[in-house]
Amino acid sequence: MTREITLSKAVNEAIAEEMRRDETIFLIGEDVAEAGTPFKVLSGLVEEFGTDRVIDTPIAEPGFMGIAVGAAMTGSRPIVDLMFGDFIFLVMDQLCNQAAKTHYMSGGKLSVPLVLRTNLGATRRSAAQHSQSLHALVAHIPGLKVALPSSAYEAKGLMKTAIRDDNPVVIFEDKLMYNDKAPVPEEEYLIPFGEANVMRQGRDVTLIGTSSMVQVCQKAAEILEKEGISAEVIDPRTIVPLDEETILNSVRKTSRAIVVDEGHQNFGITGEIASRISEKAFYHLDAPVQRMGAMDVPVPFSPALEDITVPTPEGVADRARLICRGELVHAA
Amino acid sequence: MTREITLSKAVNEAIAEEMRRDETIFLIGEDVAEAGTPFKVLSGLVEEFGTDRVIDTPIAEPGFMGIAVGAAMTGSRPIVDLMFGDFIFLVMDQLCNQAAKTHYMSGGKLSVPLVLRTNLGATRRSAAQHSQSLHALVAHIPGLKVALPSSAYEAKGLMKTAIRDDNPVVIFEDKLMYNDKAPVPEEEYLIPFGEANVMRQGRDVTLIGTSSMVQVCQKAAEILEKEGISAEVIDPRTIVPLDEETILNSVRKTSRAIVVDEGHQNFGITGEIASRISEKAFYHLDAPVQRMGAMDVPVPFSPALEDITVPTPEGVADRARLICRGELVHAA
Amino acid sequence: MAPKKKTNTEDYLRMYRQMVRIRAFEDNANQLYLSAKMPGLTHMYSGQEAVAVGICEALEDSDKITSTHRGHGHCVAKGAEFKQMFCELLGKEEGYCRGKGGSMHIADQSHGNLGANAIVGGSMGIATGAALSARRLGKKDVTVCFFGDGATAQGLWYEVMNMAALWKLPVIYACENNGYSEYTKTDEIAAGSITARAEAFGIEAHMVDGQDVLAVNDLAQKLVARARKGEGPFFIELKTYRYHGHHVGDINRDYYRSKDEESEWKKVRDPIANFGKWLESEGVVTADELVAINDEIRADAEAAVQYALDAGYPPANEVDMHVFAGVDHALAYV
Amino acid sequence: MAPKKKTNTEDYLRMYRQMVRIRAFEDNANQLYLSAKMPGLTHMYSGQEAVAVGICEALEDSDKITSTHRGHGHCVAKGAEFKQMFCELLGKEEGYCRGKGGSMHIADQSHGNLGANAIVGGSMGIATGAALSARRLGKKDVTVCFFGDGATAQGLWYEVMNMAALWKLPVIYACENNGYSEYTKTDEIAAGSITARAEAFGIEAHMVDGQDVLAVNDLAQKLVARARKGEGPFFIELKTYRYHGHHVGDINRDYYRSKDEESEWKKVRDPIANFGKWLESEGVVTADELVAINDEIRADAEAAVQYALDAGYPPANEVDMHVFAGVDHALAYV
Ligand SMILES: Cc1ncc(C[n+]2csc(CCOP(=O)(O)OP(=O)(O)O)c2C)c(N)n1
Ligand SMILES: Cc1ncc(C[n+]2csc(CCOP(=O)(O)OP(=O)(O)O)c2C)c(N)n1
Ligand SMILES: [Mg+2]
Ligand SMILES: [Mg+2]
Repeated sequence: MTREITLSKAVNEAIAEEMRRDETIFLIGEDVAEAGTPFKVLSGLVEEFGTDRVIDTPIAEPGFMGIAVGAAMTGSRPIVDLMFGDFIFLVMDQLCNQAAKTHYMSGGKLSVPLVLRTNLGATRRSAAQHSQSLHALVAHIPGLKVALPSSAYEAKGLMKTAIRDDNPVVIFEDKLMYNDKAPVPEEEYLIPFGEANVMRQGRDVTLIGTSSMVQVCQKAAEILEKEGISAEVIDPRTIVPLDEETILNSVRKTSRAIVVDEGHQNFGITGEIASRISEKAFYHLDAPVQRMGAMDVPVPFSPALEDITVPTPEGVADRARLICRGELVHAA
Repeated sequence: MTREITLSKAVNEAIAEEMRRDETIFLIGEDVAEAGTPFKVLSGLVEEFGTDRVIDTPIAEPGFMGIAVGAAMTGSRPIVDLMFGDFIFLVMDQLCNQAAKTHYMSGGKLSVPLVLRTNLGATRRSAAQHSQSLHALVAHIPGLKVALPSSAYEAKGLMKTAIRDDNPVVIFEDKLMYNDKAPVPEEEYLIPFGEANVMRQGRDVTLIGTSSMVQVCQKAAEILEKEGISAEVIDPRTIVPLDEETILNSVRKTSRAIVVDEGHQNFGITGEIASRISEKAFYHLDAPVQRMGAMDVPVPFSPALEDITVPTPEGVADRARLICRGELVHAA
Repeated sequence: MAPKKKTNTEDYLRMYRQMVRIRAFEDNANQLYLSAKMPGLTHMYSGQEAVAVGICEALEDSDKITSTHRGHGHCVAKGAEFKQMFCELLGKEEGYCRGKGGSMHIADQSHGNLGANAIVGGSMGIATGAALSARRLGKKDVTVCFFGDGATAQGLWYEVMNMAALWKLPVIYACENNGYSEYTKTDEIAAGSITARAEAFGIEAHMVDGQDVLAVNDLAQKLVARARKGEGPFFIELKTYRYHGHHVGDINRDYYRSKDEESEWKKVRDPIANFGKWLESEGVVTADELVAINDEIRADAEAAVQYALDAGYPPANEVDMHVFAGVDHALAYV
Repeated sequence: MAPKKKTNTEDYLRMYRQMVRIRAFEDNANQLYLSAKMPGLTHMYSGQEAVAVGICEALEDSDKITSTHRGHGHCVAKGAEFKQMFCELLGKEEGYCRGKGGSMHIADQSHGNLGANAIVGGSMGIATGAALSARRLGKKDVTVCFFGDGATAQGLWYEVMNMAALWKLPVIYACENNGYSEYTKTDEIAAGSITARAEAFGIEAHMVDGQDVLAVNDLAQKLVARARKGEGPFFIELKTYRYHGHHVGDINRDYYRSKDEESEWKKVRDPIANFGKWLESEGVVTADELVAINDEIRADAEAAVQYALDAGYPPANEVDMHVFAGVDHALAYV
């Protein structure tokens, strides 16, 4: 049976189900227990699992990240709650020098099964240090898997897969989507990593959107449909591993692609995906692959400025129109 | 007059000259004073400038990075020495949440004129935590400039420009190149940011190499020349800002490009540059743009493994041959 | 409150006014939030006024402070104006940061406020660096680093205390211990003793009642003078209380602290009411004069709010300005 | 050295042997470097043997340790074999980490060594987490976190001490104070008192002579037993000395420490020589027996070196194995 639940509830359910299944799982982070996080995503868990498994920490991100790494190396499966994605800068050493490399450096003898759950997304008027989408940084580091759920359904299925994975997995939730509802089955399900979701079939252009940008691409596709442009929409769901085949097959069919992501455009996700398409579907392209990331500026506080830093459905539709009509091609 | 000096000496000279010119500059980091850093790059500076301007710190990277940010905001121009590029994970918060954003967040009222000098490069048998090339992470963050000197000449000119820049600049030196000599003028010179260097003219393929990979591209070009393939070699010198025009003009001429960088390939430098070329020189390309980054694995210690993780002249030449002969095109 | 000599009438009145200004600013900011006129959310300083004012009144204009997510109080106390502050809170072009920073990044370099910070503990290095810079450049400036009790958990503090102590920097670490880290009593997440942590680095540590503006100011004056002479660094733990929730949206807070506790602090230990009473009892002002001060400041604040509501947003082309100093528009540059 | 009862002959001899094994390992490693047979460089533990041995002899096999860049001593002391260690140092497939880790990442999970670490202080969280994990999973394991005096500057330590103290974790922080952080006397870069820093978090702190294996072992036994009962965490500062340079290539070190100082420590305070003398004087062994032990271990070490020199490198296709658990080859996966 499928009911509609919020993304927040989906994450909560995924964690609760897995914690019931496996005693070695515990949650650790700031205000995760009674407060259930500022976004209330974890509400109720401490009541069920106790403070031994839902652990409030001091405001010491590097510290509790390191603690999670050590716990993961010794039989536990910690889920680390990092309140804002922007704080990932604080845990980079423990995440990237320790967690990501331990399995390799030990020749496969030690492993670090942990989940780091955090968030991304701007336009919440939270300014430059609480609005970043920093998944590209993590995706660059070998040894880390990176999941980007785009709805409650994905949030639950990817979280459960992440918890069962024997590697460090970083999940970025879109903080503006916590209250968005989507159909989620009552029955247990997992979403395998590395399997993109073709959300919508189309002929003329492939829109590849991650996380918050999946909805943007869907809405752009609706706009375009009215104009007779048929857009295929793909959600990679995980960027490490990346389901290149599904993306390439789509672009080989549509001959055009736009990659849309809420991280900064430069040196980010869009360049990676666009360059793989440009290389591996070279002969199939009728137009240059388009990249639409967040503007390369720190996220401004002022609503008048913040809103223009992030791709919108209209913006994506505009770009699609241009490449479908060949207008951007001849400039290149 | 031009003499040959090592990259190490070039950095040392640049810093010494600037420190003589401007009293507000100081150096801060671990073992920078008497020891002159483990690589001996800063030898002699404490003797000239004293411990008030060449400051040995405890082993506290986040701490002295933060101190540098505050000093830069208040009239000083600190040069931070970070012993290994791998430690950048430890300073990410102070670098990316503070230094990079302060000018913007303050609406232009505060600025952070600091230089973070560190290094990159593998094949030194230093294993996974002392061998990374992490410049892509920094390049992704708006507000930071990123310089990648490829010889003693660039090291001096870019360092002097960095020190005079009113923004946070991160310079990654190639640690294997410290003892490599190159001609460096006695007279003062600066190398402006955002001006790529066309090291070698060619007709058939453009090799874009950064830092340590510039030499690799040069050697590949020599190999190719013997076989009648004429390669143009471009060193961007800074990746933020990136001299897109010089790269695009070259590719529009040669119709083929390979981007070579020592950072991990996935979600790194090569994707950014390749996707810009693919987009903006779309009609000029006779073959898919090739990317050659470091292998997407933690850097292994064993020499038997480490050497195969980094692009080599032969590897680059092989790839160039394939695209010049059209072999990779038809697969795509 | 210990009896004081009346020699300092002017100073006393300025401290009183500054505390009232902070309270008035916060009440208006809260109202802007509740009436959905403010973008995002914000953290109220109400209740902690004696800390910011007691310390900042001991500073010169050129002395520096670093501030926190709960930073309006520090900003006002260090000399900022209502108009530019409200403009900033509303994301308007005339704000201190042209609307780009907002509440959590408000900075006012003209009076030495190096900025609020949305990273807990994030400014501890900055403050220490400002002190190093002042010393190196031969300035006499002292820097005060404000942070909360929760921030003492951040490793950065220990790193910079070590360096500040080694190098005898003119920095004062001022921990506003309001008892809470967000929705958790800090006692539950802090082991041992906070003053002992500073002392372990050889830093002289003090505790003071953060609701008593004169006690705070006395101590601050002494330590600032000593820091200026090179006897720093120092640490002060100031016991205080925040009246509102962690942020303006934190309304239902029974699960982490009781209404009784809140009203006890407000009734018995309010820094403004108590100081007002003392000023009266010492004959420095009359009750009527206090009311007049309050009214005048409230009217000021409301006028500034209206000004800010009417003010313009930055134009769209500002969005890529100020990414880099010396670069007009970053998007044309990178 | 305080006189001891002779009841523990076996323990004494094992401690002596383990110290000699570390010294022999390091002498050979140094030789491999000097003869250009070792890739990269490495940090010698010689001089500090009594620390690793005194502590690890107080641990069970299932107890955990975390180690440092100067980690060979901890690895040997926690039960590792010469062959796999030398293979690791030479990047050979039979190494503990299949040659992928090398000297700075040597780990030996079979005996609870969670690994050396090339990030100074990088394992402080890991050790604390291992202790939390043991407690949560109902195991009785204690974790010892080894680190140097220089590492006490890292903020991470203060963050995890806070949590370890709050949660009473079975972790012992063991600071090997050899006086130097690379090429700098740690006194010049450490303010205040190191034990006071731990005590400020409510952690019981001890100081012990790190050259006296029995003193170290006595203290370690007591603290390990107490930590196992839930009375932890603890901190120990062990005063010791490294005989070689910071790393094998650090030959000219007059500028930061004197030859006199070095030879003083070697002559007067060598942990092996002194313990050997004591064993003789107590009648536990004869001088000849000690020589025999030494010879046997030296021969073992040399054989292991030869074995490792002859051993094979990992095949090229290993390069993208073990990036992810459960993924054969990462390049086919990402
Ligand atoms: C590095 C970091 N971690 C967590 C947060 C979220 N956060 C904001 S304020 C706060 C509590 C801070 O407590 P304290 O330092 O006592 O200041 P107070 O709010 O009491 O003034 C937390 C956890 C943050 N902004 N930055
Ligand atoms: C985070 C980090 N900073 C700096 C270094 C470089 N480094 C390696 S060992 C060392 C000195 C460590 O001193 P200490 O902790 O006393 O250990 P010892 O070498 O004396 O055993 C330094 C600075 C590093 N490896 N990691
Ligand atoms: Mg607080
Ligand atoms: Mg040491």
